[in-house]
Amino acid sequence: MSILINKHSKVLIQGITGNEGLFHSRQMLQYGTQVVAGVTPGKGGEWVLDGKVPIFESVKTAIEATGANATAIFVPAKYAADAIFEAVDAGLPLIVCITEGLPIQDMMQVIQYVKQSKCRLVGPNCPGILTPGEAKLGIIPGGITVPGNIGVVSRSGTLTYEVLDALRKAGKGVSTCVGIGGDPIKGTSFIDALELFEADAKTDEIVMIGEIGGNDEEVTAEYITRYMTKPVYAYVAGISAPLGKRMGHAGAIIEGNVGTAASKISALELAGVKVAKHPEEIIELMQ
Amino acid sequence: MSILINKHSKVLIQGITGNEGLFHSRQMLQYGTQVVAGVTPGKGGEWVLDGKVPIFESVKTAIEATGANATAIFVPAKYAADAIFEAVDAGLPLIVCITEGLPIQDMMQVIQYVKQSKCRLVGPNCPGILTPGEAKLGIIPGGITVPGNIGVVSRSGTLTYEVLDALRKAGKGVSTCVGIGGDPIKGTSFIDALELFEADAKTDEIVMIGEIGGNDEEVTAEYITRYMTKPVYAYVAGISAPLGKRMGHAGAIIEGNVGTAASKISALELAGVKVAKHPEEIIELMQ
Amino acid sequence: MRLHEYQAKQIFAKYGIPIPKGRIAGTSSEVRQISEELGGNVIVKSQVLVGGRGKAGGIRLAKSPEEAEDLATQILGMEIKDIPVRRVLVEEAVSISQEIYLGITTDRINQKPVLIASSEGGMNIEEVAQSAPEKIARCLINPLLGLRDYQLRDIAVSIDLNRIYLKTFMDIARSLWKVFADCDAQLAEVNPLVITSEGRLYCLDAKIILDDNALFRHPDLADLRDTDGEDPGEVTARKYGVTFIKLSGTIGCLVNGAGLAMSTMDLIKLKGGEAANFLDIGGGAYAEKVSAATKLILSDPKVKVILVNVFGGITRCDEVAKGVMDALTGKSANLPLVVRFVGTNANEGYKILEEVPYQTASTLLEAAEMSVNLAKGVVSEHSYQ
Amino acid sequence: MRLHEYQAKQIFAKYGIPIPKGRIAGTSSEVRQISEELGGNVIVKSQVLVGGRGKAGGIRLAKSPEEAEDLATQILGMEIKDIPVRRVLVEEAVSISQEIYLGITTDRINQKPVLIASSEGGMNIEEVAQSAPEKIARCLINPLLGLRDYQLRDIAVSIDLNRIYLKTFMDIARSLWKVFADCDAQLAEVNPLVITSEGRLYCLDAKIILDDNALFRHPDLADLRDTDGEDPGEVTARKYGVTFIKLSGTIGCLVNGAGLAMSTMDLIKLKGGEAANFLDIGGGAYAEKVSAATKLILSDPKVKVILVNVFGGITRCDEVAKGVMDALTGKSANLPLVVRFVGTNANEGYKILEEVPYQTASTLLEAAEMSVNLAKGVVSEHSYQ
Repeated sequence: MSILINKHSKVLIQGITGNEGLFHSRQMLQYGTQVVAGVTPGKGGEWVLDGKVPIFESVKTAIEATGANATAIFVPAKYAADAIFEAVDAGLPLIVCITEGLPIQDMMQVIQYVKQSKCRLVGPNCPGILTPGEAKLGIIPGGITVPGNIGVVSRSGTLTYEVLDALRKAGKGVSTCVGIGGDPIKGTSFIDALELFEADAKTDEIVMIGEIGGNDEEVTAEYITRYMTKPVYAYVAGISAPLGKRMGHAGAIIEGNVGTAASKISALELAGVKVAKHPEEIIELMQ
Repeated sequence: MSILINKHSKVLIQGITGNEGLFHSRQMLQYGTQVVAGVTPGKGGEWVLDGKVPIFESVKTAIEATGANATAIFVPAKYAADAIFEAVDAGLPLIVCITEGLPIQDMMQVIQYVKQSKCRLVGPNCPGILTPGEAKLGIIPGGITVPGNIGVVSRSGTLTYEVLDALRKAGKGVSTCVGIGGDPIKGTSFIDALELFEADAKTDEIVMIGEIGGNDEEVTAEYITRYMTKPVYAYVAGISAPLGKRMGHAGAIIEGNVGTAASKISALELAGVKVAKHPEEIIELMQ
Repeated sequence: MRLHEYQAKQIFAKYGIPIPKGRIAGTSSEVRQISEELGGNVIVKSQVLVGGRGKAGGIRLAKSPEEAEDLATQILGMEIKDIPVRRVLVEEAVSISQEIYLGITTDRINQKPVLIASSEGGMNIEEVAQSAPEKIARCLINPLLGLRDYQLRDIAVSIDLNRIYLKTFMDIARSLWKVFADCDAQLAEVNPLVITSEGRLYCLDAKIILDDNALFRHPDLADLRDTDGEDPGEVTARKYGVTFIKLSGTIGCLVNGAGLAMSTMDLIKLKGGEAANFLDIGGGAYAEKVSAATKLILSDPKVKVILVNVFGGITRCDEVAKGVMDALTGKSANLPLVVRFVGTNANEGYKILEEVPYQTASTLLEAAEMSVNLAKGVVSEHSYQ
Repeated sequence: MRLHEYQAKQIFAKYGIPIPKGRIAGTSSEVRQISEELGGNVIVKSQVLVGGRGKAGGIRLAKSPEEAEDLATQILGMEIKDIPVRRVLVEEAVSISQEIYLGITTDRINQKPVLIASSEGGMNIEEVAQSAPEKIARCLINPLLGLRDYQLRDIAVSIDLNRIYLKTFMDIARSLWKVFADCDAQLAEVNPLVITSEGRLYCLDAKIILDDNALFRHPDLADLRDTDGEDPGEVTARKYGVTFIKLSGTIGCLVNGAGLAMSTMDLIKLKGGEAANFLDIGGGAYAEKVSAATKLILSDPKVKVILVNVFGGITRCDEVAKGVMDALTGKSANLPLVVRFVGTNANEGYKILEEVPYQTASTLLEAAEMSVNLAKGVVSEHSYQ
């Protein structure tokens, strides 16, 4: 088992003919993911990736033809909200938006709309989801992790890869890794992911990687105290970040006195979470 | 039993200090309805109806203070959509909008919003609901009907009173009478009401009063064929109405070839509904 | 409330929908001048609020300013379906390579706005719906979300739009949605949306119907109302807040409530007569309103009988009676009056009317029957003098 | 992106929010003239994009055109928090009877816009939230539905607004919501919204922060950007699409990914050093971008060590190496270089860098430690010439 995606997932790529979309679709396919369709308006009827993946005009027609049940969105930020609305209206159970730089008001509308649907949105501005040995939806490099019993959830991209790499080097594998993204307004929260990991038979321990900005980690700490039975380990980036500056991610900003790493770390520690001082220390804490 | 309202319903009146609101609140109270609160912004803290009903600034505060679980809206058309949104956001299970003349785009937004909530909207542009001997929410005159086992649902106002009056004169009583209103876009449909009557132990027979415009009656006929076990009698007004003219009710218009009385009558008859040629004939059909 | 083509086009233009160059004119010399400005090749279109202008000869092509002036002289003297043509729209003629239908209206069943498009533009969309339903593409619009681009792309594919026009088509459709939403329209229609032989898109004919209930939000649009095509009685009725619809029969009806008013008409027909009008005085009407309503009935020379049918609830029968009396007083008309009062203050109402002769009916059916008989000349014992 | 007060007020005025009469000026003689036009009693407000203008003496009252000119001369020569004052806003002085706070921003927790109001206007709302939280009223706005009137009435009651001002207050708040939504604002704030002793409402100070991600929809607003208060490096970085934030340390960092870049800074600090910057070259960065980014680091005279930390995925380490080499080539700087490449084309990357001396680190911690030691002067065997 795993969460969100596995080898049976039938994946659709919105924006498959863009540079990023095409490159990562190939990677997903090579990883063993069932990439069954792409959507690029105006290119319906063509095939990409050595004739393996058909392109459709719309998400709806792609689903009708291929039975796709998950999508990864690579379309430019300007059009990404529309792509999400299209996926929601087509009823896709899992929508992963890789695109970075979506306007925040677009995202607030999207979230409100998604909430009223039965779809789950992950992201935007996220590396996606990877279930080692089974499938990947997004841009997490496949080679840096192996199947195992650790669930990983993170607001970051490359920092997550560091952790996956360190886990692998320490002989530790991962059930599923979920990048929830670095935006302030996003579809899936730490809590959503923890809830899934808690219910997943394959996952025994969870690593969460937070960062400054907002109070997701604080809220998650409360949730952990009340609902989590599996051990959670954490790392929070940005302890040395200055106030009032947006640290690359749109959501990584300390505003007023909200969003400091210190606050997050102390909340998590209060909830019994072992918090590492640097990414590689997570391995030591897990021994 | 009965549907939607009964003697335990705690009723709130939005727009209680207007002429219509005040007049009908008194009527409801005199009928025995528990009118527990009124809402008129700017008049919170005052009392009306001989000091029996307190006024609040907002629906939320009224509910908190009185436990109201239904509302009748008498505010002018210009503000009525806002009043409905307020009631929905306050979580009132039953919202009856008496007001006539709401812009159709307001109503489309309202309907979309209500659908995502747990509230039921009846109306707008409707006479409301009356459960004889128990309570009334709206403007149906109390004296013209008595308790009994006939459920009545209607798109009309005074025409419904005709039918209630005729039933009473023929010694027949009513479980609940629901006026769903004469607008093209409305909260509760014939089908919604029929579903409730079908499940109501007190209701044995149903009278529905339709009119030209749209195809509610045709759609309802299909529903009756598939789901109704209780006998349904009908009358449809407007057999002599000209094409393309809005007959008083915003929804009562034959557009193209859609909405004719003939189409509705034949659909209902096909569904086994006995359709009266004039209102009083309903009584004869029921014998 | 329906707008004229030129009014709709002005609104469309404000929202960036491309329309042909042109102007409105009230005289043939103006038409000549506009035609000269536009280079001679123009179309002269009568501006009246009815369909079938083309068939009636109200839309004509001119190849020169002189011809335009001649045609305008003819058109400006016409009546189309009894409506005098007071203005014509003069526009540059464009060469059409394709005609598309694009419209937004309200879908009653789904309770949402619906965008409708078809590759068969230029025709009545209802006719296309019957003759070639597969040529029509529809998409529902979530009223809280608005029209989304992906929906427009789907629509464009459905009507086989050449992709080179996609961007412009999407811009136009987005603008049309904005018009629909901003103006509280019940219909916003471009038919045809043409693709010219030069590959440009134009709105060649425009139709906007506004929601009367929303005009309070749009005083500027409300001012555009043209009552030329309306029955004068209906115009007067609107002023008094009653609903009056002129029909062709002989029995004038005054009723409270739209459903009951329709039913009254129906029963008159059932009994072999015909109503002269539909008239709903509304709930809680006061004497003044009723008086105005009664006068509307009296102003119809075809009326032979007046039927007053009121089920008193909020509406008080005595108040209605006062209004009727007020309208009848001083009139020398000799129309029989049938009155049925039920409910609130019915007896008081009957009493007020005692100054004039009338018949009473206890049921709706009886009232209808009585009126029909009176209209047929079966004069009863009472007769109004 | 934050707008100046005068820019925000111009937008507010366009949306019907009442603002005091006034104009923007760049010279003290202009200020004198505006002051004369406004009748002498004016307020002269420095336009710089930082808080604390009042405390710094950048906002002054003048009782005559002469005084206004004098004050303007002073203010226009000032620097506030290192930012030169280039423009002042000159406005008529109003007599204040009450100050209200009114703002709309994004609520991250609820993922919705939130309207915040307080009877304690004129102060920093965060301070009010701490000192008197009961004086703050909040209401969440459904982004698909917009701000509703009933919510505004509730808010008005919560802040004890005198009912005679309700209509105007609601108009202003509705307009503020329109500004927030139409401009893709992250903050639209009127603080204070004053009630004058004559009972009129004015927006006395205005603040708008725009969502940088949405500027593509608002080219006119994007043009309003003033970079006076920004680090030149950050301005350059924006042009190249990399995120650069100037910090006060000595170790220049070049990292791919925001989280990893923060973590790199953190570990430097953990090891006793301090980063000179935060620099995220983004995913899939090409040599040109990396070169520009490296030059940003080199342009900081405080930098003693450069740390390149790249976890290759989409980003190829060789491409990064090329960019770094390009920036270093021809420079005579003598900065030690620590490089950590992991993942895609790491070895190729190391190879490209062989022309310059550098140290490699295998773990993040090691890279940080190495850089800190180098910055402290513990010179290693290789040293960059």
